[in-house]
Amino acid sequence: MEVKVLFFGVLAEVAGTALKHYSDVNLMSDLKHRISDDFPEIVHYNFRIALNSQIIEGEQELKAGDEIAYLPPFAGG
Amino acid sequence: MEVKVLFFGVLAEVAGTALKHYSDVNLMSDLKHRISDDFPEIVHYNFRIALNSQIIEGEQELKAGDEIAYLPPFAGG
Amino acid sequence: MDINYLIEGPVTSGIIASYLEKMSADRNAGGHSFFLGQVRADAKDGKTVLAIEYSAYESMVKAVADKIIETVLSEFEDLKSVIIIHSTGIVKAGEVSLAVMVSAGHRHQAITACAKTVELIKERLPVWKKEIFDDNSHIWRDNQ
Amino acid sequence: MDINYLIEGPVTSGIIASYLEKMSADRNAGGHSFFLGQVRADAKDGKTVLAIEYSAYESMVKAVADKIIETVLSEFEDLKSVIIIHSTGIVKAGEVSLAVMVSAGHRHQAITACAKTVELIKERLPVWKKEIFDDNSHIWRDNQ
Repeated sequence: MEVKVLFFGVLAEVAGTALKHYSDVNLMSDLKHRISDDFPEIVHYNFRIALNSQIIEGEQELKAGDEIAYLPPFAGG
Repeated sequence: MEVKVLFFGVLAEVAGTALKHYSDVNLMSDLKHRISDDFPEIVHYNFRIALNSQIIEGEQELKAGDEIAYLPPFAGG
Repeated sequence: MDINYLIEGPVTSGIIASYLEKMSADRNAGGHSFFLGQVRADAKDGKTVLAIEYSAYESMVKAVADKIIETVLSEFEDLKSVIIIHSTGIVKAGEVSLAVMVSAGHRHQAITACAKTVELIKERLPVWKKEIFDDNSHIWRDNQ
Repeated sequence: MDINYLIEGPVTSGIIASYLEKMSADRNAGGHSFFLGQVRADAKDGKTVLAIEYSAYESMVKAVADKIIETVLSEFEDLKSVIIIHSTGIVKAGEVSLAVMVSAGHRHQAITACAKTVELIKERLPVWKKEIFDDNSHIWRDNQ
């Protein structure tokens, strides 16, 4: 199973990509570790995480096709 | 000497005119009496008086060319 | 096209757009707050407002509006521009009769100053309105 | 022309005028309150902002903006319409990147609901901005 991870704003710059797919990941905590391993700079930034367009906190089970987004502080307007 | 009296809003309707000249009047109190005599209905309405575009209260001396305005409650917007 | 407070007939969307372009030309402006007052087709006693006929004491409007702008500019130091346009004559239901357009460096002052300007206009601008109904009757209305 | 919250490039005066005409068509509306956010040519450390590049999480923008409108409509019962338009991509200094346009029967709700909508957008809309300076450098800015 595979999930899609989106990086927005400064985090897309830090990750060097706006989109990356991850396979074989069932828990948000595991996914976060893999992302931190891939992009160690990211931990220095302030961000929230959305799962399928909803901001979430804490542990979540993931399923195939989920869309996870790394969101820096908003700056609309 | 002559002064000009303007009637606005509903008061123009009550007076039947938007403009009337008065001669030989030196005090606001005299002018107000003459206007009340000419248009007795006016006293039933709520209004303020402006002298040369400035709202005034109480007695005022008048001079030739003064513009007096009878102003119903404002209704801008 | 500069309107000195009063305009005959409605304030059209074209006039609003043209003022917005002028205000945007100030590249230090960060926000514009507009209030546009519109004639409502109010229904009363089985009849409906078709239009409002506005009349104004023109020389006093100019003095009062100058003073309102001076008051607002001195209260809010971040303002870039304050525009007031009010209709005279006939404005039909669904048309705009008052535009207040305020620019500032930042949004809070634009929004607060615009709201304050509208209140001062309602309170102080020597303008009168006659609501004209669909049976040709009319009523003089005030802001109290 | 209906814009579903996001538009590529600036919100032009023509777009504002066209929405005003739509909103005016409701003859029970008595007031429109608009907030228009504009890119400022801010100077910092000897350089000047030329433009902002906006990016957005589009599916979440839609969900959040739907929710903001629902919230505001439920809080203010006199509202006739609430429009939100935000730019994506490049918006130059002196151009508008956010339009919030609210109609109500009476002015107080139009003004208050517009201001509230702007605050909710600043707080909740998943949009990011990169200020681009005249020396080609850039800074990511947020609303904190």
